[in-house]
Amino acid sequence: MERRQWGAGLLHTRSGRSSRFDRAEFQRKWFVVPSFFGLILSVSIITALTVGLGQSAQALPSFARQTGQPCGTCHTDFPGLTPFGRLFKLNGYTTGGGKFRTTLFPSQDDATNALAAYAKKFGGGQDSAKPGQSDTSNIWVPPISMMAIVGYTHTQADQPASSPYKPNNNVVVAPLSFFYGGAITDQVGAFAQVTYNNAAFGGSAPGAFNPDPCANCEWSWDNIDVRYANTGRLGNMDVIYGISANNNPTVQDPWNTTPAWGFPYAGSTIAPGPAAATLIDGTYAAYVGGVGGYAFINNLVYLELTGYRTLNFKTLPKLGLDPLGAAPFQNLAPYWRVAIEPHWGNHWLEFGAFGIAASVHPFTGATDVNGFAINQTFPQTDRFTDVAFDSQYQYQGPNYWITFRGTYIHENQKLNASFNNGLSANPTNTLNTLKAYGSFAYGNDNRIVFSGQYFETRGSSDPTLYAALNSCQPPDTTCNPNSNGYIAEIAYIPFSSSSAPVWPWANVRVALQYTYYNKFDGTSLNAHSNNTLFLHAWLAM
Amino acid sequence: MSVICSETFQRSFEVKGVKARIMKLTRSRLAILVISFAAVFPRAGHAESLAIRNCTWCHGVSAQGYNPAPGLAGQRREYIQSQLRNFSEHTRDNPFSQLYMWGATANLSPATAHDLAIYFSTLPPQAADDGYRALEEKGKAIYQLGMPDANTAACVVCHGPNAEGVGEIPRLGGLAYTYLKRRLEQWGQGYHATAKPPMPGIASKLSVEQIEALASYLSFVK
Amino acid sequence: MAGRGRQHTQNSARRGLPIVGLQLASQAAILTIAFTTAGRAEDAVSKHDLQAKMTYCKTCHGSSGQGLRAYYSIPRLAGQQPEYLTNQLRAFAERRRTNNIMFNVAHVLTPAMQKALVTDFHELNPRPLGGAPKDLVEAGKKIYEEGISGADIPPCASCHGPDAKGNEQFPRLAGQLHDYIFSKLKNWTKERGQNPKEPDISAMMEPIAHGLTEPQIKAVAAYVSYLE
Amino acid sequence: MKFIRATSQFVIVTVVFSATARADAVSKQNFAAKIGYCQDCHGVSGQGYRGFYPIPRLAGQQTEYLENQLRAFVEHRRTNNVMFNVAHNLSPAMIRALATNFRHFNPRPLGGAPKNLVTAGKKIFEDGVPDANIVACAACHGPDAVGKNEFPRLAGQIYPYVVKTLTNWTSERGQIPGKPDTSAVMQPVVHSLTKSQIEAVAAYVSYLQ
Repeated sequence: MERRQWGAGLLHTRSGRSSRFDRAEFQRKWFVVPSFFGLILSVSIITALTVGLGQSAQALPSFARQTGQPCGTCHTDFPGLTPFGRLFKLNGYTTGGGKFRTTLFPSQDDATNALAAYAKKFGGGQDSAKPGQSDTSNIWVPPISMMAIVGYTHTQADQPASSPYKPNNNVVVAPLSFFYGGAITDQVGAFAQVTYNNAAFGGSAPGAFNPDPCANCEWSWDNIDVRYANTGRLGNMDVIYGISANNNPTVQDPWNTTPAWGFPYAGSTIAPGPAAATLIDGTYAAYVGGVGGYAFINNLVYLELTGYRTLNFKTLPKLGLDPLGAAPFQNLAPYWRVAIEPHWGNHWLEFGAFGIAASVHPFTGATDVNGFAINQTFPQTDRFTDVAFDSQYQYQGPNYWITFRGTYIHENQKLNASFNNGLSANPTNTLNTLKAYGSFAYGNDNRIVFSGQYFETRGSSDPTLYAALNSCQPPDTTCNPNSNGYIAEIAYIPFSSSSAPVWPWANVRVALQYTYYNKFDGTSLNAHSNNTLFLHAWLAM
Repeated sequence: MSVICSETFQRSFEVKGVKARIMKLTRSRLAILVISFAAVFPRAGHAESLAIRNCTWCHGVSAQGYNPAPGLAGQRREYIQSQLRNFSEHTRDNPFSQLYMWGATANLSPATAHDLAIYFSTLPPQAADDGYRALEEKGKAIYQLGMPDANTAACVVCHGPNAEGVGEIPRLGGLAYTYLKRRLEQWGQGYHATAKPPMPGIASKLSVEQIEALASYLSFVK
Repeated sequence: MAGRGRQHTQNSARRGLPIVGLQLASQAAILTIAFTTAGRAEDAVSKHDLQAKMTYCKTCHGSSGQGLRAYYSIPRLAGQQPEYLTNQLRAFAERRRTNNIMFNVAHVLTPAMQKALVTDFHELNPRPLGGAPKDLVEAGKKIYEEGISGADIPPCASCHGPDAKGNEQFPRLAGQLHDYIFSKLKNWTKERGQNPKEPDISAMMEPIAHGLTEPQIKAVAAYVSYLE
Repeated sequence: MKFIRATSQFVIVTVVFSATARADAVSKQNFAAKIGYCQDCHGVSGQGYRGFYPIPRLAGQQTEYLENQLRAFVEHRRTNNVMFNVAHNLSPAMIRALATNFRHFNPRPLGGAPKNLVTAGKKIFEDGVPDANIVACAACHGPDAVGKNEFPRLAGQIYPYVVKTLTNWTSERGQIPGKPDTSAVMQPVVHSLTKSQIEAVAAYVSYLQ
């Protein structure tokens, strides 16, 4: 479930904050199978490997093992969430009921005895069933899962060749992730992801960061969300509340209208993408750490407040990230989230708002004696204030889900530092992104998902800031970050139900995704050349 | 809780001219946040066993139901037990039963099922109140007196005057309109056919309007 | 099917009786009160006990002792000779006449209670249930009054009286249920005189019952069943 | 399952149908539907059902008794608004046909009554309780409680139903003082029966095949 954009190390391909580093230069293939046949081969190897594992798995396999529920319970357009999926997340990934116990430190025994005592007291116990085998004795399985996306990327026009990739039609296995997903104790659970990526940062180019401490460390930590969650009563209203520690603003959000878990869920790591993105749109994914509290009151009102801080320069490489990837915050950046989700019959309608405000010290770009960038930032700060409005409508039919989502993010940039140090032409900029998405997921057992999205980024033009963009190459001088286009995807999930042979040990999501650019990085001039066809198999064990 | 968006958040502090205190406040806010949450929401008052939370995950924190999951609070103990058995034996084969409950009960030990049944049966039920008021009267007539000319038996005879059920016969009072409607329709479609008579027979005689009226009436029964 | 038909009409007839029965019962009650207050100061049988016991007997013998066609056809007691009733109760208690239900009833009755009961029932005189085939009445009357010379069956009237009201130990037959009479005469020896060591008066009827043919029994039964 | 029930119903219907010579305007088709209607509550073979209210066994019941009860419901002499609603639009022919229909069933009794009461129940049933002026039930209901004509069959009747009926006899039956009916016979009996005696007798009859 990784957002491919920051899987590519320094510069997340979907959009770059500072575009000073050329993406292709940092590509390094992990293993590339030259032809289409290769894709089939690798898919079959991996599937054979997993089937051999015996029982079957799915959703985040460790969740399936923990809950015993098929994919369809929590996911509509996988990994998009159903209301129950959201409740599972809000309950801190701790609820279970499946064949396997994944909790590290279960307080299971005394809880079960408490239930039994309660039952004896109230039930009168005339027909108390024989004390059979209690649930704690089922096999303990470490809540470890892994996932790999084997993707074939074809762009309409050839991209500039960058070893080890061919200009076009590459087959890449990226990212490859390992997860810890499940309950740690009865009240605390985690969703932690570590990703191996073939687009490692570092290299010989001048101005690049000296990778010396971990020359080819291509492992990096990815979405992490560790939660304490509990339920309680506020007056006569039920409340699910908890505290979440995470490293990516909106990764902890239950709805898929927020950037961290927004569509497209999987994209090609080597395909081109619009450079500009708002701060909350994944720019600081994995570069920050935050702790916050949330509450979901009466299954209706969701409130959350989290404070984020950027990690310091030294720890970032240890976590496999290029410290120059995102500029440090001045102090705590508050993130807030408010949402209301009326639910009637089989309909769920959510609408809400979220936002973040951060003061950022941009890097000066100075290099040391042998040309490697050093940790130096401007004294002034750029003030980014994001405010976003989102809405989602979900309808559950007998064996299908219909989902519509809309997200509008408005970013207000006060670029005091960048403007005064010649990094941007205007003192203030705005950047808005709009996403409108719809999907139809059919079939409880094996599921077919048709989804489509319109995306648009529009912002004020800034010749200095957006100098590298297509719209700033003469004769075009508009230098604006505007791009828009469509993404369509058809996905098929064969082993979605518990009757499947491989459930709950492994699953695969085969998808064909086509991205069509109407306008790319400010111009529609050969924007079509970036249209990408991405056929991928998403394997999860 | 007013919608705090970052600009107003920013301006309100500057307006009060307490810029210096922002730093201290923001750093301490985290602390306030943590304490306030833990204090405000008292625990549910009894050992919240994980087995219970496996159910309240979907059936609602106080098991009042969260469609498509029906309310469990106040349901008859023997009914919960027999349905859990039906789920694990796959005899209750309605679509959502298959999707959600077969997996949920695959590893449920009889002892836990028995204790859970008692626990939920002791919770006070709240009416879902989500039916159509206009149909309530018609539904009540069908429930209390049945429809002799349509040969439809009166539900009150088995389910009781306040639809509280008895023994293995379920409580219907207060359940959600959509759930009741779906279940009644599915009886007619032949799901859960191996259930003991008379339900399959009775429900299959009900027309759509009668089902909607019944479901509406029952959703308001306290 | 025909049988059921007759049953049906009688059934509706019977429904009318309870009203009559209720009034009669209350009259009987008053009578007994009058009776006891009129100085028959034997050992005291409290009015309440008597009343309860009377209701108890009437549950099966009909609300005014007119008899009841339940699983068994239960005989009419109204107007029965007190001495006969007492003999029968004693026969039940001593198992000379075998009927499990009546044994249970009889063996707890104190002599005083027995006396009060039989007196009460003697006073009752509801209309007979009837229901016997009318065409047999004529033949029945002939047998009742003249007996059957060929089979040396004496006329019934000789002992039971011309109007079949019976006297002292000879039972009243008037108004008795015809099916009851029929089943008793048919199996006379199966129920009565069961204690060979103590022959009782029932032995007298034994040759007669034995001698009568079924049609003759039906005829006599039909005849007496309509007598008021 | 549904198909078998339908065919068996049809078979019974034809048997019954030919038997009730006088069953005039009762079309075979809506008779079968009406039988299904009774079976929905009284059980597929009329064995009775323990709903919220215990629903009596009709299998093997005396036809005349059933007819009387249906008429009693219609005339409100016996008050039960569900049964009134069921019976009030039944034609006399249909009532007769229905009453006859259940005569032929003889499923195993549901049982489930406390076994330890059976012996005491048998004694009361057969001998009555003379000193408490309780009549022997066998007198009217017959030694094996199959009943006769307007005297109902008790054999196999479900335990909670017998207990409920005997306990509040006067609150449901003989509700029109002006028009007493056969239920009046039982009034003195139920009046003197104690709770434990009722349960004993009910337990005893509920196991009779």
